[in-house]
Amino acid sequence: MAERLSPLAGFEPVSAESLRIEEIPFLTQLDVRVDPKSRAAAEIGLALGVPLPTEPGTYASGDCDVLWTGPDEWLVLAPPGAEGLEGRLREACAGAHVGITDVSAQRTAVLVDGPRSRDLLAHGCALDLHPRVFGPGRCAQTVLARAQVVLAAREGDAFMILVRSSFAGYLGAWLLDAAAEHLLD
Amino acid sequence: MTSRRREGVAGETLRFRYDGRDYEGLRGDTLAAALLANGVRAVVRSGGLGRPRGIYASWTEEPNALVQIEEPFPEPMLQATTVELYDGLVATGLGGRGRLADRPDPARYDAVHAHCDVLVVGAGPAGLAAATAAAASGARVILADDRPAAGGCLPDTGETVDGVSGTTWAAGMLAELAGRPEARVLPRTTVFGYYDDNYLVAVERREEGAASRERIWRIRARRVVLATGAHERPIAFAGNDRPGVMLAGAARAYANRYGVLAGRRAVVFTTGDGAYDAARDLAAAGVEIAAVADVRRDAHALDEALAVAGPLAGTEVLTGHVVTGVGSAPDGSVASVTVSGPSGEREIEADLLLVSGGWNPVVHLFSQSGGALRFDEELHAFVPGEAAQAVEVAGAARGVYTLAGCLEDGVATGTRAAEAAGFRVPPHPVPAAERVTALPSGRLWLVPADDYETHFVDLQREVTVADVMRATGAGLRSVEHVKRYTTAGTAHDQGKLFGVLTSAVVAHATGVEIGDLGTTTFRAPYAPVSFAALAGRDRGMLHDPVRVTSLHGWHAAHGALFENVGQWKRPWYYPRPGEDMETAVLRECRAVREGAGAMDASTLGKIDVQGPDAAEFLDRLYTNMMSTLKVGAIRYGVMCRADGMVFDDGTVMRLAEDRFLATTTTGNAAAVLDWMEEWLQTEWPSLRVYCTSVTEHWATVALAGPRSREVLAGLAPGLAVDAASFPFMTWRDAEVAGIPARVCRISFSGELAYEINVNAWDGLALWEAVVGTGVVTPYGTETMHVLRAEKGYPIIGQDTDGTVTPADLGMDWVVSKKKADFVGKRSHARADTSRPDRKHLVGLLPEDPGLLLPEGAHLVATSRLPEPPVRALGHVTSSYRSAALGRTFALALVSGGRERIGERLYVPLGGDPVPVTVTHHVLYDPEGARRDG
Amino acid sequence: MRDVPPQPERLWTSPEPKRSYDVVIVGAGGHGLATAYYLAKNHGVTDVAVLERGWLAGGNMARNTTIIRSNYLWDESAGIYEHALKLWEGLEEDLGYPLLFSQRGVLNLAHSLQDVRDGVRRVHANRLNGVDAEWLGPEEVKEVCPIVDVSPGVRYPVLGATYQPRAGIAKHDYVAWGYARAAAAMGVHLIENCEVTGVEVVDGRAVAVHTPLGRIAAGKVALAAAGHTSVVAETAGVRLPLQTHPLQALVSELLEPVHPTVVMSNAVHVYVSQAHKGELVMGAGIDAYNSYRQRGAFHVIERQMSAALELFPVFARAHVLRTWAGIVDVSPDASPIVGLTPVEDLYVNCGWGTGGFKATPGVGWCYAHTIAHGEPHPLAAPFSLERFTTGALVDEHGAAAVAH
Amino acid sequence: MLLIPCPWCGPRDEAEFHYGGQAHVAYPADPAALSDEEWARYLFFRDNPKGRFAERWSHTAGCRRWFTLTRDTATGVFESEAGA
Repeated sequence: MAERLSPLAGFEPVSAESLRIEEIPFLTQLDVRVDPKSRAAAEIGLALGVPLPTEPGTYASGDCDVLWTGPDEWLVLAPPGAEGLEGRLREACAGAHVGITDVSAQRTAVLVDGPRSRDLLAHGCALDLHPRVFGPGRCAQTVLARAQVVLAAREGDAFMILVRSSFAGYLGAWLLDAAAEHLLD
Repeated sequence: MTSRRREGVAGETLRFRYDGRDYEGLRGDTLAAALLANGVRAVVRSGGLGRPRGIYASWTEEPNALVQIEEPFPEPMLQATTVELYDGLVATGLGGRGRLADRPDPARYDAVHAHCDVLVVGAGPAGLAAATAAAASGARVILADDRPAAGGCLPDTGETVDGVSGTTWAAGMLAELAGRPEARVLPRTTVFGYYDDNYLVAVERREEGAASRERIWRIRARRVVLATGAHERPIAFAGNDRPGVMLAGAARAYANRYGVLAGRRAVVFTTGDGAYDAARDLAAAGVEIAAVADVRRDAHALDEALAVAGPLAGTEVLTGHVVTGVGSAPDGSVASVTVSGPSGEREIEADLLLVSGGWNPVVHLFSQSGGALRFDEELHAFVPGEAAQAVEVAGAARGVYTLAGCLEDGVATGTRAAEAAGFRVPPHPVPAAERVTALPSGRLWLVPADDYETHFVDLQREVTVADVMRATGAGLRSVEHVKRYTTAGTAHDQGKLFGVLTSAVVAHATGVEIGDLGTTTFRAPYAPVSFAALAGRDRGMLHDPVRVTSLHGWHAAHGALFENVGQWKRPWYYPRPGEDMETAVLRECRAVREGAGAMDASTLGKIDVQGPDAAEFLDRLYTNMMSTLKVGAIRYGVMCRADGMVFDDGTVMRLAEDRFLATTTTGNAAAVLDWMEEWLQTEWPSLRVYCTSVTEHWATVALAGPRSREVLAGLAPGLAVDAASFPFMTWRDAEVAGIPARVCRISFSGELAYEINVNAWDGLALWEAVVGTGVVTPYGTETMHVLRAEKGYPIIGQDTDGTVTPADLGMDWVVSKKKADFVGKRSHARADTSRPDRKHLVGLLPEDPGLLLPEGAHLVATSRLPEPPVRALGHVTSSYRSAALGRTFALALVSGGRERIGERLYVPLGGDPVPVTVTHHVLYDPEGARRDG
Repeated sequence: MRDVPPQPERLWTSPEPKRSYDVVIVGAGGHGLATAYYLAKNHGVTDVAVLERGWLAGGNMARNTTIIRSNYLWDESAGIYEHALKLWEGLEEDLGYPLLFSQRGVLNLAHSLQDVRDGVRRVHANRLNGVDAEWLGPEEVKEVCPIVDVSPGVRYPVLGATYQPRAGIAKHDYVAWGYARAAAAMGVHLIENCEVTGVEVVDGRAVAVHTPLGRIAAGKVALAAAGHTSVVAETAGVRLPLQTHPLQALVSELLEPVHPTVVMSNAVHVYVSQAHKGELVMGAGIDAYNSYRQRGAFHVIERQMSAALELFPVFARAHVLRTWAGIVDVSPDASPIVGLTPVEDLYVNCGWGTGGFKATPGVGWCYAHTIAHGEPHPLAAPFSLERFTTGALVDEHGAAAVAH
Repeated sequence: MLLIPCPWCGPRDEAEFHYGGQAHVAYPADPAALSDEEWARYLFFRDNPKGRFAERWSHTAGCRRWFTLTRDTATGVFESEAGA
């Protein structure tokens, strides 16, 4: 089979002391829709090894990350190549009313890390990313520059940005443009 | 010219050029300070009257000294009082209009979002006290100030705080804030807008060498403290526009902050005590104070006040006096001042006239926030009233004019703000300052005179009291009308200095109270902001996202020209060397009709619709029946808005009993998903359906043409591709070029065709495999448009415009008669939507087969055009040269078009209308014989 | 005061309202004033009061970007706007007032192939309607307006433009004052600070209006209250298909002439002209939500500037001096509603959305006719309230024209 | 820039939302049974008050949920209660 190509294949990662920006390509991503109070929700949680978080704007981590993206919607991020996951989830809640959709290539992930990461994101993100407000374990669907993104705060200064694949080139260019200032120091 | 710099003032020398002459100034000067230091008094000549004009104020309230920056890059209309001097500055005085550069601005601009518990606007005594008090609680504090250095008026007045100079104290406060990890100080940052929900915007003029020249701060604050100070108020008197007429506080600022004396011998014209402090400082600095004309009549009290004033001892104070005239030197500047009062009228030689008509609190931001203003009869000024947002006002901005009072007010306000935001402020000492008791101020807006032709109320617009009186004399009663009639307050300063005075003059002229009359509305921006700063980083390719598919790199590398479709870049056509568009498109069309072609169709919207009620849901949204679709099959569908007009179209494939994949047009992908969610969530919450966008998860390659089956067979040996095994409008999962794929047998060209969908990561590999067979020609959107038009397939948004029903498109077959309802059905029964003469989609064949009709051309019934207005019968929606038909053709929406098939109509194109024949809209292969190859 | 023509020594007086008038017009904006003027001039109806809740012409008349054009797509729209433009062409003389009417042309830019189709379509439609219209290629656009960036490298290149040479701008305040002065001179009462708080309806007929200054009886009541029309109509029990939104605009400092025409762009969303004194006058997008506040949101302005610099890079260092907002009443098909209502003797003129200024003389003419005759003027007839029931909309949304 | 209280995501900038106009306008149970006038009322006529207004918003750039809020169109202030 020919080589796969990620949306930011041509993106030159940024690696400075103050700031790191790089694509994390080919994650397995599933969109999960289910009534959080249903048995199916619990079964999906068991199959994932991570219960579906019900607090808005948070994510739970285990073998995979499960991000709350709506009151009955989650985005599951698993390592590349977890092709069997979708089937396992369907099996776990067979017959129940759930929506499980493979969206692996719908978005790509960009990791932004370093002491200037919040400064960089503040150029285009209206959310308050102060660690008191948006610390590790928090996630949000929001707008960064002129692209819709899913943003997740990792440990320390790291953020994971999930962006629609067609917007990735734009967002990459925007991040580089905005980062210029933060690499000078 | 001799230097007006005070002795002992030194610093780095900067060279600049003004109005063609070279000067030197000191680092830290504003252009205005440097000009005054060089003895330049008449800095501009007014545009209309040609009157020489000087520097009136010392900061953003300056109404007069406007300059055009010429070098390093042309910038129109800045205030000399706010331009920080730099080496190599070249500027000219502006009496009228500014000039834009004729070359692109090389500078960069950007924006930042910020959040805080307490935003303090203004780093004067009140603001610094508020910010330090609030920050002591651990609250997140932003202190924004429009000056390069903190301290507000302290460097102007030279007052002391806590026993040290005001500037030293201010530096100490900044150092304290620097030690607070949650505090941020933004110097050179003008908060210019106060919007809803405590959203304030500011512009930072960044230091030389910063990554951007100006930066917009978008600040969301839980609490706001406005410590924006007060502007000294001018007085309307004859000749009040002469160079050398200056606000008393401004002259004091030039003396104390910049070490520059604005004149040698001054007359002071005042309504209150403040001007005495200015006069005292100027006298101490060496300016001779010839006399003080004080409108107040209580001579005894004034003598008391003066007694403590060392440098002014012996100065003549003319109580109950006003300035009635200004004599001018040859350059137009002040040479003498005429004062009148109980002692009679006198002309006093002077080159400087210091004016102080009291103070106007800077209430602009408070008013923008929605807060009410009230007129304070003791202060003779508009002050903040009831707030409409989480905002408090501190210090001079609410009429507290003493330093001690401002410091106390600042600490109290900052503490309240932090506590209101949920923080506890530890006991915070109030900085100490000298307590002074001021005498009540007098009130004088306008010095009465026989004529008011040189009593100015707007210096840039050259509006006088006489003009205001003409306006009121014409019947105008509202300040807004007077503003519009006279243009007062519409210039660069937006009436910052003279606005309240203008209101007072209108009140005087119409016999009402100024408090009842009010002011014109305060609107953003507080100070002018450059377009470029507001545009920020959203310029050029970052103006709007460029959306691309996973195949984009290939298209670009193979010479495709691109079409903007919404935010997408889609390959338009792929010209070979030497080909123009027409040749390339005809070649691509021929390739598809005669061999095989491939197009990147990845931009089509794709929505995964799952759930037990998915079929029912789609039945309600599409005009046709989707629930009868068999698993493995595909159906074309149309959606209408509730008004019955076509909204979108696409195919729906049934993946399982409870799962469908719906495709949408490229431009409507998001709109259709939103549409589905809206109906599901707000109207039909009981339907068990989930919708998920998978548009970018898939790369889609359309493979079309009589040879497409053979191409697919070669790439997918495991797939039975014969027509019986893989019929039209079905789909199959298969490996294509070794890649897991979902292959659909659908056609938008009328040819045998497939759409191959793979994970977008594999899109390029698939495309290269397809094109790599050597028999497949890549084609773009233009060819796709031609091919579908030959088949009479409409493009939503091109052949429709939001006023077209499915029936208008000849698509009755796609509108279910069996369903009780679908969105839009009821509207089809309205009188207008069931008219027989509605516009129908038809084909057109120009009688000249080589004539390409312009898309958008109109159709009329007659070969000769009558005089306008001429009722058109319709218009051309699509028009192409067809390789397959060997001629041009068009699609058109024509009134009663289906009944006109065979008729001759005419298209006016400038000369005689050209004849065309109306045809059925399907012009190529109407029998559908080619669909199965 | 300079840069402005001399203003008349007398504009209008402020009479005490009478107890009764033949016609009470609600709203002394451009439309209300023009209607009063044509009622008096064309129909001899002079026992007219125009009641204004604030200061005369202080609503959208004082807040618009003064663009005048008639190059609308649909015949119905072209009819009334072209009628207006013809009146504009003689209005200074008619009113005896310097209106600074400047026929400097308007360009509507196209940035996509569909924009081009829509633009060409409009040009052809305009010509059949006797409206002057041309299609220009990018180079011709540059000839008309040299500062437009027509290079292919920008995000949304200019692919061409429609051009209406007879279009232009006028000084909004003077237009209102010209009508006010002329109407007052014919006996019309202009009454400011007199908010209509209710329309009194007896037996299905409008008989009076209520104001803080008292009840004022009226033979006919004609609404011309723009963004507030719904509120007033509601008091008469009339429900209108209107939504009220803020629309922002802004102005720069005075600049030497750089921009000789009017440029509008739907796709990039800019409309800009340079007024006679030299300031750039620019409109922003409509704020999305219903609001009666004359203020909008800042991000709309930021977006507007980004769009402006895409088209006009030379504007980079111009400065925004002032921003403001009007509140506009928008109908479902982005076309006006003019005519009769279910309440007898109650007339409406509303729904002009972002396009009311340019129509001022035309709508005043037709509305006055409608009021005087009790039946719609032929040019106003397509804009009846009934069209929402029959479905015969005049859909200027979907159609090519920018609605401003 | 309004700060709109999304019942799920908390307060967010107005730019993240899509406006849906008047709330509680139900799709008619049987459109075919309506007269043209009644159908027109459903299609085109909405309240437009100056004051309290129950309106729909969708958090399109966030959780994509529709919800109803009451806002004063004369002051811009949302009432604190929020219903899904």
